[in-house]
Amino acid sequence: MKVSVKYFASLRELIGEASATVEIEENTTVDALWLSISERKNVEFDNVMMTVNMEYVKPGCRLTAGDEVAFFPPVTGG
Amino acid sequence: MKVSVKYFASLRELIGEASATVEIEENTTVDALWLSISERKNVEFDNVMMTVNMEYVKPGCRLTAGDEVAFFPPVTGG
Amino acid sequence: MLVDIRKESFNAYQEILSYQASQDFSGKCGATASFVGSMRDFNDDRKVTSMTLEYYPGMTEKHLNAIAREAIEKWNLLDVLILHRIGKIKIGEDIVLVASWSAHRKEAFESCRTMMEQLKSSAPFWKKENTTAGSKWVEKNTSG
Amino acid sequence: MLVDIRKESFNAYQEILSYQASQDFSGKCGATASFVGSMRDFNDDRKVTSMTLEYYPGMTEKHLNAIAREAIEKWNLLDVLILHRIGKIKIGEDIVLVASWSAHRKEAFESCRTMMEQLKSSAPFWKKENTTAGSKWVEKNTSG
Repeated sequence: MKVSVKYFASLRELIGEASATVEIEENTTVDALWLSISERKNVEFDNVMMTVNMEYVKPGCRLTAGDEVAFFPPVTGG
Repeated sequence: MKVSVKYFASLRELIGEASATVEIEENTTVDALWLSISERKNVEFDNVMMTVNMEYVKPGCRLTAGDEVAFFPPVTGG
Repeated sequence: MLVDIRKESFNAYQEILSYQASQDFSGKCGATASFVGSMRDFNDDRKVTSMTLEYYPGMTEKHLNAIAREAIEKWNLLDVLILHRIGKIKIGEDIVLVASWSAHRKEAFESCRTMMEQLKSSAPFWKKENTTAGSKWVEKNTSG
Repeated sequence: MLVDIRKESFNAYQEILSYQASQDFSGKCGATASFVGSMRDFNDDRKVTSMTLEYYPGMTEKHLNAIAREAIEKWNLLDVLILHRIGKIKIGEDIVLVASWSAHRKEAFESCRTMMEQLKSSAPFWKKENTTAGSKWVEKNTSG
């Protein structure tokens, strides 16, 4: 199945792209997706924040076809 | 010795005047002054606040000639 | 630092704008916290039509200045603005403005709220509410 | 309730004035607390010349709207205004505005500060500081 992935800020720069469509197996968790992406891109990043469909999720959250997943560093607004 | 006395808000209305010059004995405390005024004016008032020369004082504060004493109800600004 | 007692009505945010325009906080100030108290048409369950605010000329100014100076020192603020109305106040008019300028937000928030609580509990002002059933002195401020 | 992301610079207090003029709080609102965060020319010990703010289109608006709605419900507020800059920000420009309108001061103060802390800890914005020594992402917000 396919999910869309977005990256922001320093993580976007490290990954080298702002978004991608990724093919994953069913029942993949969001942290497993991050692990495979970070290994493939050879990116090390502590404290990555994860959202699915614009809501913060725990690492074990299982993905569904068509989900919008985002990975980004700690937020620094305000 | 003489001190000047001011009254504010509901206490001013109960006393019937905004200020007065009062003759007191040396070493009179501010609460003794209030007791004599409230008895003379026949005014009962809980929670009277007291200042001497525009600073809040404790009841036992001793007065000095020329002091500006004020008695007023709890403040309600803001 | 500006502390002022106003007989005439004022617009709190216009006052902040004018005050900021007269100062040079730009680049140094990261955080401004402000509080505006305005005249409601009710208090507890009473319908209020207007209000008269009495003060203690001399002491009120002195007391508010002390509140502002102590806050600037305690929280290392860039500046403080305190305005308070006296006299007859109509529904919707601003009664009080307290604003703190700081490098950081924690100091701005804490100083603004503390100054407002100090003002409420100890600055010599007294409100008399005019209701459809007559006039009445407000006996006590609600705790913050 | 108004939550808005701004590409162009804004003046926070002018925005409060315009928003108030468009609403009818008069007589109901006794207390307004507001916080304005502005662009400083330093952070820790670095000299900063400008800043670029990135956000997550869609999620940022959704998240700020949730913060505002929950505050209105929790503190029974009359209204909330949240504005946040994105893009390139110059020294002295306003970055964020959070304002709460309430009948009472306790609710105004607490909701304003809580919304600001929630925004700082969870709203998807990222700052990149441009200094005389190059550009650098801010790694972490200071705690409030």
